Amino acid sequence: MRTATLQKNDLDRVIDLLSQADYRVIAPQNQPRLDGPDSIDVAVFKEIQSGDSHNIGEGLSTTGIKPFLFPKDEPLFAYENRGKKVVLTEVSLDFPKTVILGVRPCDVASVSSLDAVFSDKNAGFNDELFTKRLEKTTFVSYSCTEPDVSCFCTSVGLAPDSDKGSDLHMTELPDGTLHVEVKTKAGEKIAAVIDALLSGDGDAVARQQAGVAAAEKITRLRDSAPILPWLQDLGNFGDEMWQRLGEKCLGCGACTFECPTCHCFDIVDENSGNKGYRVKFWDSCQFDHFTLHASGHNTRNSQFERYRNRFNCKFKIYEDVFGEKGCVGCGRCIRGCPVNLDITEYMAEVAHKAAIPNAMSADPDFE
Amino acid sequence: MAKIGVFVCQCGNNIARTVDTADVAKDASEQSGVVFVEDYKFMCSAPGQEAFKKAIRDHDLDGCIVSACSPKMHEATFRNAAEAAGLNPFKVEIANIREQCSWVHNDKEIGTAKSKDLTRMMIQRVKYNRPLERYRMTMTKRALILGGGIAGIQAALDLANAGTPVTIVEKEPSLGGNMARLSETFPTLDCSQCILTPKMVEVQNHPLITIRAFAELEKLDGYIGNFKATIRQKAKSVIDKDCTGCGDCWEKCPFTVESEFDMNLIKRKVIYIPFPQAVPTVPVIDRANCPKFLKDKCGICADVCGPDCIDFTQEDEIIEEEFGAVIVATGFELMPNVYKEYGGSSMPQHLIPKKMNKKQRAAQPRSTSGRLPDVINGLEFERLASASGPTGGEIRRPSDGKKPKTVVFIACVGSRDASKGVEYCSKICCMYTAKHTMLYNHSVDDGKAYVFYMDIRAGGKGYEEFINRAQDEGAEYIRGRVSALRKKGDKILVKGADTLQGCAVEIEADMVVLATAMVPQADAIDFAKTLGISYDKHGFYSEQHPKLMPVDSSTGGIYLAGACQGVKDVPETVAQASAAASKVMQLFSKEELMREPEVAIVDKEHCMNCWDCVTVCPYLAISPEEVKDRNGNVVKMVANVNPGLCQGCGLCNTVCRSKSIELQGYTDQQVYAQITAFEGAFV
Amino acid sequence: MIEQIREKARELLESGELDVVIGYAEGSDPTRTTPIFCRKPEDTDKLVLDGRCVNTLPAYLNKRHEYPKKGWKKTGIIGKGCDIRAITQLIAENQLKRDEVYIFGAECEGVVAHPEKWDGSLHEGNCASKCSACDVKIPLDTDFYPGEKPEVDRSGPYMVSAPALATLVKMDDEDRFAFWRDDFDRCFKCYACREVCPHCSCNICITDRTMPSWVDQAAHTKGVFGWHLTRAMHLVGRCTGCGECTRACPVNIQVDLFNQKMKEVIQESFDYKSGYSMEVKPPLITYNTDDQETYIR
Amino acid sequence: MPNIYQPNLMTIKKVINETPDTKTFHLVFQDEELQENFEFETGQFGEYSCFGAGESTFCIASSPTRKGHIECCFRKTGKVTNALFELSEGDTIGFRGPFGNTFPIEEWEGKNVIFVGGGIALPPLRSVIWNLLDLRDKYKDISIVYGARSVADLVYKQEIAEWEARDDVNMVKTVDPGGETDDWDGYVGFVPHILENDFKPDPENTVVVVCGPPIMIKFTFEALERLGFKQDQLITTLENRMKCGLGKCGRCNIGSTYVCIDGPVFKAAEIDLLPPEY
Repeated sequence: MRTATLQKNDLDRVIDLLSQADYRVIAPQNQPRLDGPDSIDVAVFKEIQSGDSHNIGEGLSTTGIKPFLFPKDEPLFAYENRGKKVVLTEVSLDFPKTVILGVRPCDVASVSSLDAVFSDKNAGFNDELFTKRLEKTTFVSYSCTEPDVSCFCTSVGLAPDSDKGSDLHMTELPDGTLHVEVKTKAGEKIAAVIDALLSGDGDAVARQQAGVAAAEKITRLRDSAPILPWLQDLGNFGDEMWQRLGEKCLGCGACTFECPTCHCFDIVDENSGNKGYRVKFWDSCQFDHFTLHASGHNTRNSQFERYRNRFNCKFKIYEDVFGEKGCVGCGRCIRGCPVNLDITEYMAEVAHKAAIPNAMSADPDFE
Repeated sequence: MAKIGVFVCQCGNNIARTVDTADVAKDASEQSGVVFVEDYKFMCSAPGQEAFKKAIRDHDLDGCIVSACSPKMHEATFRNAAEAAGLNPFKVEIANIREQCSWVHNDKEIGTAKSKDLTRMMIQRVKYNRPLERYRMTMTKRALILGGGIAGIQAALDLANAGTPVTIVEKEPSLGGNMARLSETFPTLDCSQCILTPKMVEVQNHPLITIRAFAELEKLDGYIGNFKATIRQKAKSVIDKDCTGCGDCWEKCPFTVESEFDMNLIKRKVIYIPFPQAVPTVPVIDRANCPKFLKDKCGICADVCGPDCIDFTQEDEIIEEEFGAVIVATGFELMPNVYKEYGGSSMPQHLIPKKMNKKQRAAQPRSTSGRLPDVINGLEFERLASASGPTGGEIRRPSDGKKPKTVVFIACVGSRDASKGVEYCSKICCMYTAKHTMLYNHSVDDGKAYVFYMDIRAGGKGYEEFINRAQDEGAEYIRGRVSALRKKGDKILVKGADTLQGCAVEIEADMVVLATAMVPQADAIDFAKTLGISYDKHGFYSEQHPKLMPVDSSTGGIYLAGACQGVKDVPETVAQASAAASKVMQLFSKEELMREPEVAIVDKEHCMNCWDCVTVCPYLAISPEEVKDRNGNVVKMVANVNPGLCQGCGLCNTVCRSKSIELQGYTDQQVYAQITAFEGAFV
Repeated sequence: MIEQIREKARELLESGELDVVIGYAEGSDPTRTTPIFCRKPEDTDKLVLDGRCVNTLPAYLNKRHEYPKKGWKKTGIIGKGCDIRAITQLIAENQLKRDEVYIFGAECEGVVAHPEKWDGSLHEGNCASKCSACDVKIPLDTDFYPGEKPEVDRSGPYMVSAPALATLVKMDDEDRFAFWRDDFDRCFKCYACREVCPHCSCNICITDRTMPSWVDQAAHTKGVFGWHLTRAMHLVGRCTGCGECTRACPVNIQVDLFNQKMKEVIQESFDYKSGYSMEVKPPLITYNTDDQETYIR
Repeated sequence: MPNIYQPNLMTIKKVINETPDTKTFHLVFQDEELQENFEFETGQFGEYSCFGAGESTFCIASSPTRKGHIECCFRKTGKVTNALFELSEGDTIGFRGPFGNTFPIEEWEGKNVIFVGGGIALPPLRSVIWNLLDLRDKYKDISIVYGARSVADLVYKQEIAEWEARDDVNMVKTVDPGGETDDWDGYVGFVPHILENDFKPDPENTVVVVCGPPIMIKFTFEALERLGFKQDQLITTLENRMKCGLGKCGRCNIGSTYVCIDGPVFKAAEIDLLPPEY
């Protein structure tokens, strides 16, 4: 498909054109914050209007794009109790036509993982709240050129310039221009809207080199190949490392809520008088009550068991059940963990246990 | 599934005027769980109650809402009716659509909508009402009376005459209190001691009354029906049971100090009874002033004592006794003269408003003595006028014993003036000042009495007539305030204003009598804490309800009598004492004590033993409890509520972060259901 | 300093007096340290102590976490001054006994506000605001202190507040509400603020209780405000100001500003500061008939 | 396809109080067409909702051979079950399902079948028991071993009496020591103990279906294995916490096995291949 060149300072024009073409445009933006030594920069994906400043291409956003496909809370339907009768009202599935700009390769790769869970590929049950949103959403991804210390996409089969799941992929070249690759039909539509800003065929060689250069900056390099077979050996489920590495885990859900592929949710009724909504909202396998039976029995009773489940989910369950990657290597769980529980340390340990000696090279202290 | 009945009351037109009750009933009938509704003119009438009972029986209702007036009015009515019909009374709730709705709205549409909401909320709430049982507990049918003044004496006699054993604890060596100090009483001018001492003798001789004079309550544990009092019997240095009260000891005692009973106007012996008619007639040694104790000299009293009952080695005795009820009758004191313009000194420690910080409080001088000796207060005047007083009833001024020819009486000293004293009216001063002028005029034929007053408040039977009589007998009433008292030779120059005449007034008086404010005892607040009862900002003890429960304290089983609760004259004090006694009799008339079940309960599973509830409980009703496993090992500690002590105030509920303690009848589930049933709750 | 602590910790682990020593070790990045549980004497070699040691380790002593269940009779813990205040507060609240812990304390220079800001040293630009006027840099209650512990006057109020609080207080109500509404929009209720807090000690948090659900579980505006305001109120008079809730927040909401504001209120109204005494109870749980508010009597 | 989270409405036709905290509902769909065409197989479960409280998971306790209504049986333990407990005849509840796999009753044809249940775990067995009894000729001996903590905790008391009365069912009932009443005519002892020491089934041509709390399943399997049963003769249902029933919400998994999709019926041999998280 088509490749082209776009000037980086034309990104504002891109936003204008897409808005004019009736797209809801989502882009990463810096959040206003209070001054002082305790606050740090925060960037999130938000709807953007013409003229708003964005920070496309400036590091990985604090949170990903998951909320635009799988919101942190959403009503499933409304109910009203009328005496002995109940009236249900369906929610609208008419979602706005959306384009998400400046998505990092790891985030956009996570979409197919989520799709594997929520669409009818999973046991035939189609969660239309997800799939109808996905149908209406176009992803314009943006290669990483400056991966940070927590990034490890290269360990999970991705790269700073991956275009997996993308509709239109951009790569910033050293000369400051953007290399644009149209990947899908939806991407073509975007390209058509911004056609006036595109020129030439793009510099494929420079784009390739930019990707390689970025990948070289990733220091957390783990070989994830031995992980799946090791996890599949049921004997390793009781391995001592789970408890040893996991005991400092405090059981918050920061890693799961920041994770682009974590999909667990809970359902509750939120009531006001006789009316209310049944609401689906993010839940976390790290919470102690997540698997607590009404009887008081808890299938994952200790915190290390919950983290073991998370690790298994990322590297085994996702592949076994949904046939997709469970981890895209964005590193948010590492950045966000209050106690520096590092998933790549688990990966290294597993690789070590699976007797792949060179897996340890990135972490010489861990003997 | 709930089978709920909803009964909407029109309250004649009281509710129906602004609420479409039929519409409220219809709306209720459409709610899940409601199987019966009724819209009726007067639910509380006998036919209304019958219909209520019939509906419960006919429809086997398991919850009822009466949408009517405030639960304060008829909750008990309908709960009793439900009980009679076989439904647990705590499954009945009142939705207040009168005081909180029809009476405060004019618009019928709004009133009706709000009534529907209130009723719906109660319907949801009652689904979570659990049947509750009242607690039954045994009780000790003995009463403890704190204070042996006229209030304590009256309450003790009433109770003992009704067959209840009583113990009176009096901190002074004798019963009598302030009333024993008075000369005559208004408005009849009968001799105070003449009417008081027969009652004291009756107390002394009553087989059911135990007098603990020269004793103080140290601690009160327990709860209504089951109090445990720790009483300190101060060492009298005299063996009670052997003493005959012959008087040899105090007659022979060579040492004297100022007599507190006589307002320091005269001296008493160091071994003494406060006044001749004292009950008990057992003297005590004032150890702080006795040379035997100070430097081991003297000991004459022991030498002269016939029954050999002086015991210098006697020690304070701690007595623990159980009681079912307590009557607090600790009385009052007069505010000392703290006004420089009246020749007094600065404010004494305990009267300084609590708003002052520690530093400010510490800076206040402690002395209460005045600079002008012939400026005295009302009680001092009473002693001067009393036949048993220091002057044998002749009015002589303290400085030189002369009969004062001109006496100025000043009313409202410290009262009715929040900026300088207390904001309340001390109520008795108008009357006793009038009495004083009469006593003075009777004693000093050519004497002239002036009264400076703000208003005359004489709202009692025969009171106004009494004031008129005082004026007829020669007292000159000047409406106005006194601005200063100055020493002028051996006289006191009184500078004031006559606001009726609109002129300044100066009177050269021989003596000035100040009607200083009536205030609680100096240690009233500390004592309230010992008892665990509440008090107002002045230190007067608070009644449970100012109109409907005027003798109940805030704590169950503790009742109030006399001036400790607020300013009172003798007849009011006696009436309240009898009322308190009858409350105790009412309590003791039952076989067992019934406690309402609306007390806190602990969720032992979730309690995390932080003891915040223990710390916050004003009634000391919560204590740590051990939870043991099958083998008797303590596995954890949890909070435990003593239902006898718990008053259901709910403070523990608010401090419990883990939501492990809640009030029966007001559980989180009930309250939450009620709130969420309000459609506007989360808009 | 850390050498002396290592040595003492090793000695106490060797002698069996301590079952474990909780401290800090190098983290997975050069900018971070991570909590470590030293069980074997040689583990103590890994201990570090510098401006990167942000975690409030007493969170691990909270009964709510599983650690006390492990059967440790006596736990050694390395504490900064503010951490030791947290321990004191835990003891005051009966969540820990003094003889169950052995406190290693050392003079604290302050810590970095956020690991992201660590550039090899601690300086004005990256030091947490809580450290600016800290009066427990020489810690209060320690069992082991390297060298002689100097006396410090701590009679004054503890009025360290983030500059951000002043900005916030100056806003009018509407702007302030809007600020929080927008900031809370990021909150997804991961409860990191709760889990890192040494004082969130309920075994089942009010937000996890369902009968009834006082706080909506979903992370919409109502549920998020419900949680943060409840949390703030539950910490009134108890928060020892370690600021971990803000530091731990993965979406960088400064939730400790609520606690700081409450701390100021409590100090002004009741002259109370938490974590300085095991005996003095926080004012909001104390029934006091001397209360200046007459309605309570 | 309708919203997968939106339940169908059902009317409670009948409420049976089983124990002080356990109830059975008879339910029919309010949509007549759905009521007509609704199909399920024994062993499957549903998500039952009380609107305003939420959804809870229990099995369909009636047999697919008995049309007209479906039944559920639940004990009040949490928010939803407490709310459901307050409902009465004529009220509306929500139902999503059927979900999950089924008991392989065709495999059992010509065999002896033993049902072992504890406490509130009888409802899933009761579905398959009636299913088999309605196809009685296809099976050899049918035995039911049922125990509860106390006599008061036994559910389906009437049906237990019915099964006892039948001569083609071998009914064994027991209560835990201390839970018996004066007129109790069953055994006193824990289910695995009674099974191993009193009932002593012959493994030959027999399958055993065990339902109960995890600890009971564990001990019962051990007891049966001591009696000579092989793992593929032993069947149970697992009841992990669920929310969606659709394999999406992520809480019922045991390793890579989702109980809501791959279960709830498992053979002992299958369970053996799962990590010990149930």
